[in-house]
Amino acid sequence: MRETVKMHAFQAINAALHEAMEADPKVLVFGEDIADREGGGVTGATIGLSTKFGDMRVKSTPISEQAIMGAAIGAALAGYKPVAEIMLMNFTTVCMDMIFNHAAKLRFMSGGQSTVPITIRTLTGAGWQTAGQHADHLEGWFAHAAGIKVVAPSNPAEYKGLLLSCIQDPDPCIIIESAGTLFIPGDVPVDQGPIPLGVARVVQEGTDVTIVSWSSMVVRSLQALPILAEAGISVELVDLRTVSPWDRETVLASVAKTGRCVVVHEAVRSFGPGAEIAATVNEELFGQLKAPVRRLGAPYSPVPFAKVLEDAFLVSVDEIVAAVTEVAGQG
Amino acid sequence: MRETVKMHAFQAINAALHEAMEADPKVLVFGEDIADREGGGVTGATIGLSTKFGDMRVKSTPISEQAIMGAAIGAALAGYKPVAEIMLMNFTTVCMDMIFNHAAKLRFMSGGQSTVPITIRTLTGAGWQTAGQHADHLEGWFAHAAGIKVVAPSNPAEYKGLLLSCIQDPDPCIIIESAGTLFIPGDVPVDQGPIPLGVARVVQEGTDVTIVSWSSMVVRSLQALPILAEAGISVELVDLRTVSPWDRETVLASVAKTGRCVVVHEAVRSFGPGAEIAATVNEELFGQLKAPVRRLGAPYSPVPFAKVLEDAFLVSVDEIVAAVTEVAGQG
Amino acid sequence: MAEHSNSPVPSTETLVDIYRRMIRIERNDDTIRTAIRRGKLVMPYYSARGQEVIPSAISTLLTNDDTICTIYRGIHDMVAKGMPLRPLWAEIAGRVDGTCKGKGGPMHLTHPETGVMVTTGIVGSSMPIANGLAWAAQLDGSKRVSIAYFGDGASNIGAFHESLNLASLWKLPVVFVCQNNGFAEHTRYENGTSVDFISKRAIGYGMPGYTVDGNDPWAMYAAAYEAITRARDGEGPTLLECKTFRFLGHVLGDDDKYMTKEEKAAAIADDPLPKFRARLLAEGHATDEQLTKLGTDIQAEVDDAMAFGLASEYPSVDELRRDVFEKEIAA
Amino acid sequence: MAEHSNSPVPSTETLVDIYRRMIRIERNDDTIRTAIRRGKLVMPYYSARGQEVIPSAISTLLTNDDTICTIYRGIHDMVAKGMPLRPLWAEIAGRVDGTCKGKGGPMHLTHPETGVMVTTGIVGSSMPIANGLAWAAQLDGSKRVSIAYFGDGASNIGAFHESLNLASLWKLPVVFVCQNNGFAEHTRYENGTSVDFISKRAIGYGMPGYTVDGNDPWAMYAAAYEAITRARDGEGPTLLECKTFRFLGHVLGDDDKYMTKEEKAAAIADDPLPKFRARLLAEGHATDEQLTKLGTDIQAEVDDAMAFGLASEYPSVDELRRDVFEKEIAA
Ligand SMILES: Cc1ncc(C[n+]2csc(CCOP(=O)(O)OP(=O)(O)O)c2C)c(N)n1
Ligand SMILES: Cc1ncc(C[n+]2csc(CCOP(=O)(O)OP(=O)(O)O)c2C)c(N)n1
Ligand SMILES: [Mg+2]
Ligand SMILES: [Mg+2]
Repeated sequence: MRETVKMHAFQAINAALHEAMEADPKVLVFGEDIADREGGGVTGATIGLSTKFGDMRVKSTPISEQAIMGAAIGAALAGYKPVAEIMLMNFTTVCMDMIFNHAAKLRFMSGGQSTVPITIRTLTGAGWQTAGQHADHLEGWFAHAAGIKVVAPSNPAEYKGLLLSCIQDPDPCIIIESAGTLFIPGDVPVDQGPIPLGVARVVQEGTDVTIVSWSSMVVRSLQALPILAEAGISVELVDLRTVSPWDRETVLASVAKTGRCVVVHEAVRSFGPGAEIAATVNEELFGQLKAPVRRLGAPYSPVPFAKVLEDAFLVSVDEIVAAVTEVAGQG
Repeated sequence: MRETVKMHAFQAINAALHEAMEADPKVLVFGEDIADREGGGVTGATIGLSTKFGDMRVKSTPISEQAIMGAAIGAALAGYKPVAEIMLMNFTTVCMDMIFNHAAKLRFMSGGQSTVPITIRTLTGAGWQTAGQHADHLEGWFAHAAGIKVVAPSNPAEYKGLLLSCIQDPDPCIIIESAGTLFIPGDVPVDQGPIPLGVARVVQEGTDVTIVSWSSMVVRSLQALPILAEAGISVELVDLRTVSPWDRETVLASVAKTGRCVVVHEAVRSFGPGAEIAATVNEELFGQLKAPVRRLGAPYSPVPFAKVLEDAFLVSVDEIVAAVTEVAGQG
Repeated sequence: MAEHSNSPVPSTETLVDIYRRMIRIERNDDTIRTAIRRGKLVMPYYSARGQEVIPSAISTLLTNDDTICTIYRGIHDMVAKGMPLRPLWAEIAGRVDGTCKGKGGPMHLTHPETGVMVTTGIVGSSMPIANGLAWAAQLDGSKRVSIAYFGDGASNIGAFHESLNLASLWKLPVVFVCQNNGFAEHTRYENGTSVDFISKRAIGYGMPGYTVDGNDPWAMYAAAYEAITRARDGEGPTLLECKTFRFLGHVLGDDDKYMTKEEKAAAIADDPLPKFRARLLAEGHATDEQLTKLGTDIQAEVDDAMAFGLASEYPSVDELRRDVFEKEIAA
Repeated sequence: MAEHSNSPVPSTETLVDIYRRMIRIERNDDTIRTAIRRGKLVMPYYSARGQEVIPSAISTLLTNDDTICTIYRGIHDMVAKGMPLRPLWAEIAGRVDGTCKGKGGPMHLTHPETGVMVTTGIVGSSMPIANGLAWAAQLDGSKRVSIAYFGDGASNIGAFHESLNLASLWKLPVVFVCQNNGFAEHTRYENGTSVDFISKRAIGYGMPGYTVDGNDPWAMYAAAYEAITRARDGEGPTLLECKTFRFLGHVLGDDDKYMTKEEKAAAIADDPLPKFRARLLAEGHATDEQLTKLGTDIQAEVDDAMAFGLASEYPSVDELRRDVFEKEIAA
């Protein structure tokens, strides 16, 4: 059995950054407040890096997200592997040009002459009552943008393994650190290495219903599992891990087996990433489904402040249980 | 019969802006190069406005999209109805914070105290060999953003009617002017008034297959219709007109009748807006469909420069014909 | 203030007014912190303790028609502006009687009646919107003034630049008030900002810019008087850099490791509140009794507001469907 | 240039080198325009005719290791930098032998071998990326310099501000070269820019800034010499505002209605090319014969490049699946 250490997601991220910087002198880490002089990041994810690797490779920046992303892109063009932090996912909106028009497209627009192997680390997710401008799950936008990979881990070991892969990847990656996943300690194998991008993880095998989820909603789905098991429903839980490019094979194989599928994500449901998965499952498995593919996501609304509203905004364990139960009863 | 005038889309837009400014002194028009001193906009859509309504209500701006959107939002908060031009849709990425975090959310975040009745006019679409950074169809992003309406007309009369509605609407709207729709003259009723938002248009009734489309792909779908008719396939063509909030009733009623659906849009197919429609049709009409819902959209790639690639990037009439024909043969 | 003052030297009445606003800010801040400590309020809190003079001096020169756009660290600006405390408290408690029905929370408090138009959680984003409000004032032919509050860190983001350029070009009646507290989160001024005085940046926009002691009510009043008068007289914008200090770090609970004990102690020893009080007494503007009573009265007002806020109902979950658009979203 | 020059006064050799680069730009530009007129090329073309001196003088001070980031109006910058003309022509013709295999086109030409790293179609976006390249040079401990080319209009967008601030803070070896041709599309300088000299904006970043006659090779060389030397010596960035004029409007076909006939005529009468030629002859730096031969040789090179480009194959549609990521996308 692999030796493991219990840690939180930020410790796992911190470990991955340390290992990546140690292994490859081209890895750079920067963003607002991330150096030790500033306390090693608001979340502590970067603690110790500047002290260990020096203030040339690890830099706190001004509040200038376009300049941050530009620095990442330019350094990447010159052979570096920058890991840039955009403190919160909503702040990608002030540097979306750099990400979408440049980082994601430069390889293609240059006909393969240029590569932009950057990693964007960004925090988000409802649950902390940070309200309308600090908690959106925008993975659907990035998944719709050709040329950037979208990664959304759900537990500490996965944070470490997926972040390591993002850093090594020859293309731009955005990795989402979501509130609902961050304070649940998990066992991280001492030798936890990179986890391949684009490959889903079957968290639990089952035969009645497939749940496809990622990030914070894997956590909630896991909470739904014992309740569903008790109700006699055998659930196969697939953690997508990489939202784009997503692992169609694993999802389709699972739903081909169960005949039923519920997609659960934190993002707004309407025009959300779950629609792609639902639409694909329907296209590929038409006639083989026992029930319509269900999608659970946030209502069409900004993230609200009041706790009672924030709770209602997020897909609840109860809603997952209800949707899976309903689907299980069909067909 | 209504009297009509043949005109191009930009003339229709120009007419709508003139009428709206005439009717309501609170309507403002601004953006880069849009005043007559600068030639009335790169497309001529705003010609004559500054001369007629003066340079307080019609203003050319610096190249400062955040400042443009901020000016729109602030003026709207003070009771104006600003129509701001973001020259090309890709440039929304330099002011996405203003649009997404502010314009779309201020009503909600203020508990209804504030309204932001702005209209964003923006040009995009492949076909002009403007390559990777000037032609993206990003309606899927905006449709996923709660609090902003997304409008995408397909012919001159619709441009006029829908733009008038956007301006009158009490909420923020983004209206997309897409290359493929702009140079086909159309008959615009002399008395063309506002066309309600959120209501689709059944362009042609049919019984075998429903095509759901909008903007440039309505134009291509229209070109596919005679070919399909010749092949004996009866197509119902639905022009969505408003991508968000979309007219579920009309689409579902149509597909309930035909049992077959092809969604066609210019945007990248993957995680694109068509997925929402396909997923919803599958959910709502499960068991009633004769064939899987097909989605046609651009490949997962930035917009290419070379004509041969740009042509291949866009969904072609042939592809529409092939997809509809295939679906018609199923079930 | 009913009539506009016509002297840059504050009268006794004005001085006491400034003091009253400061005490109102301070009592409110203290009571909020106590409520958080006691678990009665749950929210991220960005105290402005130490920065009271700036908005207090400015607000004595404003009426309810004048508007402010402020930031997450902005409750002092709102209180100074005259926002009523009861709905403020209900809002930060996430209750239905809040200014925003509990949906916006402390980072998005607004109250158009008293001119509190926007509170943003996005660094820099108060400025572009303040321009729009100023443009509306200009269009209305009114003498309304628009104030944009922001921090020193915010002077490094793109929106600052675009806003100052546009305001200067269009001669907008706006005052850009930079509350320079020496830190952006945990980053010291000089590690984020490349110029010794932010006011120098005004040169790049052909705009007057001044650095003021933001803790000195006389200096603040004189500077604000000049800038606001300039704006009202149609002469255009001014940049005011107001030097101050935040006693309680970035967010409540902040460990302050990124500053020296000495500088913090020195700043607190120089607390503008007792200093101002002493000078008011010394110069005979008020008696000890008067000022003490003022404090007591205000504490009573704050206590009442807290009681009101905490007794208010929680919003119904239906609120998620309201205020997204003017028309309620279907369930 | 093999050895770095050590005088701000150009030698005869350097002057002829500048002239050769200018003629190469001009012949190339003229030939492109002819090809477009004859229908041999189809593309949006932003001629830089009139702006030849700026990149020509700068490029004599650069090696292939030094990098440039430029804009849609940037073919002159690339040609000056030494980008080979054959793949340039194949690219603008959308052919597979193009630098970018025909995928980028004229607005996204890149050629890392000669240091042409990024060509962007987004106003202002050359600057943040140039910083990243400069940071990489610093990290490498090399003396490489990064040049950011952009226009006067671009000095009003947020990315400008963030980039100059970061570059100054981090003492990056970058030179910000503003090619101030007096217009942004159809907007005159003074209608978009609030300051009389863009170079004054450098004050706001504690950075040296100079306004130079961009049509005077001696002045341009001296200014570039100082800025590039400063950058190489690790002393940080410089802002150069280089005054010039574009003879052919914003985009080919532009009607120039937004400028007076007189100012255009005056600018063209002051064409830097014949003027420079005359002075080279007058001062005895070259003979008429020499310069004429130089022109003929270069025309032959350009003609060869055109023939090569137009004879090159069109890319295969499979190219849409290549260079999106390193790994080809599945069909
Ligand atoms: C665009 C953006 N980037 C980053 C943040 C995270 N953030 C919140 S406050 C803050 C520091 C702001 O400092 P300053 O402008 O000096 O204001 P202060 O908090 O000192 O009042 C940062 C970086 C943000 N809210 N928005
Ligand atoms: C962010 C953004 N906004 C608008 C445009 C449209 N646009 C293209 S060129 C241009 C004018 C740029 O003027 P300037 O910076 O002076 O450069 P010049 O074209 O004169 O060389 C504009 C507005 C754009 N490409 N990007
Ligand atoms: Mg600060
Ligand atoms: Mg220009």
